[in-house]
Amino acid sequence: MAGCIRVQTEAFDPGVELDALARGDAGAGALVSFIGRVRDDGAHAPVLRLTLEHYPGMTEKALGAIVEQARARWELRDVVVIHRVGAMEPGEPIVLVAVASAHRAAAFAACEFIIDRLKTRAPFWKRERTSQGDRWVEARAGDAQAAERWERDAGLHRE
Amino acid sequence: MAGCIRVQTEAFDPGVELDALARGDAGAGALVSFIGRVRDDGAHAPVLRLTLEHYPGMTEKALGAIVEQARARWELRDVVVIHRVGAMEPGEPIVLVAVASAHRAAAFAACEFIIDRLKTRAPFWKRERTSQGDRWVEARAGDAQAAERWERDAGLHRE
Amino acid sequence: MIRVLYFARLREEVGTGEESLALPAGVHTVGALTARLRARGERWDEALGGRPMLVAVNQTLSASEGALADGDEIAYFPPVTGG
Amino acid sequence: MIRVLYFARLREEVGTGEESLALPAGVHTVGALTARLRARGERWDEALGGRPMLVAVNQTLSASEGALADGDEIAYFPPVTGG
Repeated sequence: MAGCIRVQTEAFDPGVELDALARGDAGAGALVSFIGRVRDDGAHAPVLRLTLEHYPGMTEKALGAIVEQARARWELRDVVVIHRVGAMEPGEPIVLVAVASAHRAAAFAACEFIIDRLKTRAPFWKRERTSQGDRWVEARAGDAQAAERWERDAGLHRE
Repeated sequence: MAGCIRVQTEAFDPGVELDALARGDAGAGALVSFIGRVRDDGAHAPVLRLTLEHYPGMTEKALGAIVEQARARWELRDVVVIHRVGAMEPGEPIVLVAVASAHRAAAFAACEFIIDRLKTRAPFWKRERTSQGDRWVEARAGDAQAAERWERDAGLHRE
Repeated sequence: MIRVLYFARLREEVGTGEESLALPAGVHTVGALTARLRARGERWDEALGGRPMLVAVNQTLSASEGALADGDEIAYFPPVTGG
Repeated sequence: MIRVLYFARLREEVGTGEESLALPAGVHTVGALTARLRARGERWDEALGGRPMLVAVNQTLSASEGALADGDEIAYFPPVTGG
């Protein structure tokens, strides 16, 4: 079971998704979620709008592979990954990664693993519109480092 | 600012709380949450009901101290901790820890820190009702180990 | 006077949730108070001895060397199991 | 024939999102294809050279040594910035 993966232009409600996660599964005591919102980092002119481009087909394949890797590494009872594409406003959720497990250590590790890999392996690109024009968001060096950590920790995090 | 801490008998909706977290804060791009649900671990007779006893006064004080420690350690933009007391049914949320930050590494670390410390330092006690009678839930050795990790890592996780 | 509270399994075992008493002469630490309470009889000795137990003084966790003074609130309880 | 896709900043820089072409004779790897595309002119050379870039073959990330065959879908794009 690959879990639920959705790539969509429509807005989504993280609360509804979390409520549905592992619903009725009496063994799923620990739910960890990551929500990424359209952010204004204050480093440039205020962000008016964000547009997400992606690579249809590969996006779903890449997310599916990442979720499979997480499931191979930790005992997970449910996983949902939702990523928006297209245009969105500041403050709106872009991405939700939510993981249910019997134990919280596995849920935390798997959730962080999925978002770290998504940030370096899933083909999405952000374009910001500001009062000074449009610009492609540059990849952060920290994202590559965060993803590499999971390679180094391969032995440690297996549980 | 200590963040929002609530200890209550009423059920809560994690989705509503997450929606309100750091709402309108353009710099809060990363939200991490932990939800603990009434769990049936399958080790005993099925759990019919869970009752949470607590130490009024100390509970709020202990949670406030834990949130302060997290805020001293990571740059957080908002924190909410909600813990239910009294009687609840299998599958219902017991606890929500939600953290907003500019960066996901800080949000993940702070959220896990808060729930790990809560599990060893906040005065709550679970009593399970099963078809075979009532029993006090025993503390898990893993919880003490998870909490100790944050003492060891004090230098590493400061960011 | 001090206020002594008992929670969860300990409350059931000692048979009370709360009591007020004069700080006994010569008792200046958590450990000394615990010893006095255990000396009340077998039920108290078993409830407050043996198994892992936490103590809070004025709502802050305390070691058995923790100092006590008149007016303090002391709480005895099992390891916590919230979250 | 192979299908070559370009995304985001690279798509804007090369001026197209997609093209189909015959796999050039002697081109058996990602790196060899990239060299051929860069040789198309200054715009192509700049877009596909210099800055960090990722390549996917049949929707899986590939190193420049990755093998190519007729019918493949090759995509060029900048480091990803989703999430």
